[in-house]
Amino acid sequence: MQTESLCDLDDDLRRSILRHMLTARGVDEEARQLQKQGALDLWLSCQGQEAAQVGSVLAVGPDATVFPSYREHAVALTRGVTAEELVAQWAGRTFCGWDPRDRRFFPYTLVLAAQTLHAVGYSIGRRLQGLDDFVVVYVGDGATSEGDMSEAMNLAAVESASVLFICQNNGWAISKPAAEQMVTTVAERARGFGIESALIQGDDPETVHRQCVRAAEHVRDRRSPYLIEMRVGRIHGHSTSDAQEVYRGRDDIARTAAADPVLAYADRLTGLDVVDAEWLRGVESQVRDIRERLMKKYAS
Amino acid sequence: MQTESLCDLDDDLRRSILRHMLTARGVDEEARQLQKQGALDLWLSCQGQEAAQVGSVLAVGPDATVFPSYREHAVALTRGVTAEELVAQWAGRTFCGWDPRDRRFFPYTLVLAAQTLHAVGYSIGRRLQGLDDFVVVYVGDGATSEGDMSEAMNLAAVESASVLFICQNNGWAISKPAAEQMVTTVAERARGFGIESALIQGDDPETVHRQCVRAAEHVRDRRSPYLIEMRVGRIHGHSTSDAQEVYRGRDDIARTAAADPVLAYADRLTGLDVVDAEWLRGVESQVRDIRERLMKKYAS
Amino acid sequence: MSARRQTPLAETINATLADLLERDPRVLLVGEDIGRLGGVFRVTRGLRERFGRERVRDSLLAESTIVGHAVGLALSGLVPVCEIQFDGFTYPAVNQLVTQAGRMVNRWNGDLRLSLVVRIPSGGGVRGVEHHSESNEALFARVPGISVAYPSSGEDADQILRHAVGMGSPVVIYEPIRLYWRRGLPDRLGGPAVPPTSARIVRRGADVTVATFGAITNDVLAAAQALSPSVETEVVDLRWLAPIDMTTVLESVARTGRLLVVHEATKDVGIGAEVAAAVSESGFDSLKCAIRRLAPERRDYPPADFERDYQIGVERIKEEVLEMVK
Amino acid sequence: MSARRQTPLAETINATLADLLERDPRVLLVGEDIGRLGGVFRVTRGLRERFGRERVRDSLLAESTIVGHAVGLALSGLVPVCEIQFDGFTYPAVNQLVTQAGRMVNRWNGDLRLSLVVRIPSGGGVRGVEHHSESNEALFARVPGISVAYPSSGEDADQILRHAVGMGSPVVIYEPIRLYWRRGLPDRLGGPAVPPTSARIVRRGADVTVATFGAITNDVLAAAQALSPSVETEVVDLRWLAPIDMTTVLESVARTGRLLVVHEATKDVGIGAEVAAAVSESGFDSLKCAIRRLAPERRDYPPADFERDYQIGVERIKEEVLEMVK
Ligand SMILES: Cc1ncc(C[n+]2csc(CCOP(=O)(O)OP(=O)(O)O)c2C)c(N)n1
Ligand SMILES: Cc1ncc(C[n+]2csc(CCOP(=O)(O)OP(=O)(O)O)c2C)c(N)n1
Ligand SMILES: [Mg+2]
Ligand SMILES: [Mg+2]
Repeated sequence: MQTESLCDLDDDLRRSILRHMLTARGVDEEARQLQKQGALDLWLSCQGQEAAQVGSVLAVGPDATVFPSYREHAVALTRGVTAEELVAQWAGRTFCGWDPRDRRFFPYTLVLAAQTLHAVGYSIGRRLQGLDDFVVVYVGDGATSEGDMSEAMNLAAVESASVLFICQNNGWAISKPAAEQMVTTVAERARGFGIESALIQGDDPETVHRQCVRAAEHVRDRRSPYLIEMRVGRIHGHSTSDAQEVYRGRDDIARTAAADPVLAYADRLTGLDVVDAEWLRGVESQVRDIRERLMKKYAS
Repeated sequence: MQTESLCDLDDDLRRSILRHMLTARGVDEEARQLQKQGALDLWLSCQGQEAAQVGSVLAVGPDATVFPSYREHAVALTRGVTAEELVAQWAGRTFCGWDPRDRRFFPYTLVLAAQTLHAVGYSIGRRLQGLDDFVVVYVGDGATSEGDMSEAMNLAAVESASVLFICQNNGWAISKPAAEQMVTTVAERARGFGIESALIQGDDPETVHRQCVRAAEHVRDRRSPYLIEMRVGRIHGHSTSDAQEVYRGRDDIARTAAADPVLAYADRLTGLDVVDAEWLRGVESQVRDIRERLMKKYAS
Repeated sequence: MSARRQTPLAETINATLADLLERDPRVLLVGEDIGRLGGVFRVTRGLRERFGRERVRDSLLAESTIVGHAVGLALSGLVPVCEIQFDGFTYPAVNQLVTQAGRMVNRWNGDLRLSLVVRIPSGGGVRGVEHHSESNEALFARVPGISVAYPSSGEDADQILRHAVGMGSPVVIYEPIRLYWRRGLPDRLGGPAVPPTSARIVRRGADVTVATFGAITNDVLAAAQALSPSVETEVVDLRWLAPIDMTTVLESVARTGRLLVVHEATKDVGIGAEVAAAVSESGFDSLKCAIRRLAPERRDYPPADFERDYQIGVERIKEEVLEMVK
Repeated sequence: MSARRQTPLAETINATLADLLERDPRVLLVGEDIGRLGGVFRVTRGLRERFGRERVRDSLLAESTIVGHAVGLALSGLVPVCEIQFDGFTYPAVNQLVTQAGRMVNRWNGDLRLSLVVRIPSGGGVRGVEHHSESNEALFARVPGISVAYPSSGEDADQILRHAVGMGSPVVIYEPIRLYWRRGLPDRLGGPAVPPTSARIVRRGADVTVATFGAITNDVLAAAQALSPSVETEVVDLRWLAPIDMTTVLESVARTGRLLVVHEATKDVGIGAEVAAAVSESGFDSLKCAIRRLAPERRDYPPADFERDYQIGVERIKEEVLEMVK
């Protein structure tokens, strides 16, 4: 497992990362509220995965086309999908609330791992047309058991496709622990197919950013795939319909909540004087506005 | 790649191996003839793969249940499936000409890689019932690209199922070279899933036997899966409907024919005085009888 | 609409599964999240605690694995009862079901019992997100080696499950999600169907036959009740979609002279097509008017906000019946 | 039976594919063994040599990969024309076709053109081994987002392929294996269908309408010819199975008053069910007698030695038509 000391990110970027993390957290909180009030049918929280999501999507830059799974809300928001656009799907209004082309952020795919093959095909298709072929695809730990994931890794390896696979291993596929889903790691599995890979902790956005910058360089320079597996925490249940207390230990739930990457990063940047109370209040007020707009649109 | 010097097989076993290889070759030749005459609709020759097949099936012993793909004719015959039973399917008379339970050799599966999941499930089911759970499953190089193969490896690893995967890599999936089907080896891929593995040359039945004995011991002792990838040659086209000259180099075809494992082993045992001309004539005459019975049953 | 206080469907299925596990050591359950969690619909709750993790197995997240390895379990002599989490996630398992499970007995020249049941929660009406409201029963109904059932009540689910585990060939059972925990469903006529593979006349009536199945059966019953006594509707709950008990349907149409088929899946090449075609072939002379099918037109199940337009409601069933007796 | 010396179906498709590759740089072919080998039926032979391995792509041996990555190719603006090697090997691709390709345009709120064609050699009658003689067109015909065609002649295959690549939504095209290299097929009426998605009346007759498609169309034509002039059969080649051009069928039945549907796939919940049901709904008043379906009963396609009993031959078609006009 690779981790590194903090060194190379400038403070603007750090503040940007934190702002996106706080925004995602706020939107996620609001969505959970809205679901409780019956305004949304379902919500799959991304809480605990903000560092992994914001760090990775900022690292790959705005040009990479992103094929998400369905929990990449922080990626979506960072890419400019508005909160209203994001939750439209969970309010039962549409299958995709945003313009996928415009944001280079494609629709959520609810059939697990199906998007991995689309991503590889898209990259091959772009390369064949002489266009930028760098593609990022997100997948969960549980979804890697589906045949499509293995097929996509093999295809990417054989075609040397410019695809960065990002597996957010949050330790659970609904109630199934990742350790019972596989005996190795997704990163090792990728190497078995001939894809270079790294396994990292996904709770520090700077580590994530750095590793993803490097991974993206690998993909772009060598025009070959790469897989990053990020260990993240799932703070809430699988979805708002899921009571994780049924199958998950209290301690584990408490430990995950305590290791909240958003709070940790806010504390860290405060301690480093990269942000101060005023800056935080500013972001808080922006987030409050976003939440209010969201509530107004959906709670009515 | 692991190979070893000849040391531990006794001469009876060696003769038995050679006899089975010669029998398989004779039946395969006869089947090709019958197909030319229109008595069979199709034949998928196993010529070039006899060492791998006979060596492996003798190594795992008669109790292991075998889930074949569709080209394991030498395995079938060695397990006691008669030539007539074997070709019935290719004459369009049945989907399976033998008694699968009796021979512990299950029906051929023509949908690629589907049998890998059956094999793992069967082993798990036997273990749950407290029965001998050692299972062998054969698969081709091309078939490993199907999602089912990866799913089966992951399942076997997670359940620590007593399954020996045997991949006969004959270099081709119809017209697609194995090198374009994957960038690593099947053996490496297995390790990515947490399955120990070996890549060996499949042209010497004694190497095969030795490695498979060891692999079977691993499976039985540790009650965990193992994968052996065997490099073999495909002497003829994919099937009698396939003209391999269209896509395969003359040299490669000639080289494969020249490296015939059956001739090589007969020569070797002759050179070592393990067999002599009389013994060979005896086997030849037995094979002639088998071919005649086969011809009589199908050519009429 | 009369309504008894029934045991909800999910509870009945849970009890039936428990009883099957209890009586037959060969039975085991396999599916995503069915153990620790008790299933996303809580249909299997408590079973892992009671029967252990070996017999109530939280499977890997891979539907081809679930069915594919269940074929192996069945070959070894066990009786796996699999669960697919939602109808919309059945497709990765289609290859193993259609080309393997469904053909295995035949491949063994009939000398094999392959007892394998796949339970699939199905249907919409619960504001599901994409893929969570599907009805793909027609997909398997056309496959010769697979039997398909779609019970609409606890009593039927119980009978069908018990029968299915003993059939020696694969059975896919669809379970209507929106009935899992509903109480107060309309009353039905009579007791369990005889034989267990037959359709069931759940309401008698002389004017029109409505053949239906699944959750919508209750809407048909509600419509029938509302139309009575001016129009008396006979309601046939098909229960089995492959093979279909056409005898019961044809006998009913012989009495009423009119046939309406109602289902939740889209109309094209659906179960309604089969029933209508079979009656137009074998019951033509008893028909007083054109057969009708009432089912969603050819389009994807929409986002939840639009599912009311998509779903066939009680009103549309009433209108359709009234049109037919006009 | 009259017989011109026609270009075999496989050659026509080869020429059409070549022309499509020639005219439109976005078109590319993907499939197992289609390049080096030219396909197991030699339908794509010479195309790799002519257009290069980037445009005539020997895919990995994985059907989910073929269709799944083709969805990505199509999203990138290309027009992939995939080949599945045999109908029986379609199932691993069902998930990508049904839940992905078929729903993608809708998922993008209609703001997407997803041009993706899947060619599937289909049907029996050539003594194929297990899985090599299937006919699973009904599987996709019921899926809203997928169009399904089943041409039975070179002319139709050409027209349908050209139309399919421009539809902006996925199309599955079944190709009858046993016609690939056959010459001397019965003559047909008229020229290409207008519009390209319509059915085609390939023989005129006043007594009975036979709706059919695929290789068996030629058997129907042969039967019709043999029965003439005592019975005059009108033959409708459906050509498209989803959506079905029911207008042409209904107009024909309005003239003849009798409908027989013939197909090679098993009868249950098949295309014949849909056609029969639709006519029993909308053409009831013009029917002089019961509708009939002629198709194999619910059982697996058998080993080659038994396929004659399974296949519907010219004789059985004649008998069935004669029964109807009795
Ligand atoms: C093919 C398929 N099977 C089952 C499901 C139901 N399902 C939705 S999410 C989920 C768990 C996914 O776990 P993981 O991939 O780890 O992602 P996470 O939810 O933890 O982000 C399951 C089983 C599905 N959506 N698709
Ligand atoms: C699912 C599936 N797809 C395609 C085919 C057609 N097919 C039969 S054999 C074959 C090549 C298999 O190659 P490999 O696995 O290497 O085995 P080999 O024939 O070389 O022994 C193909 C493509 C099939 N049988 N099943
Ligand atoms: Mg997870
Ligand atoms: Mg091979």
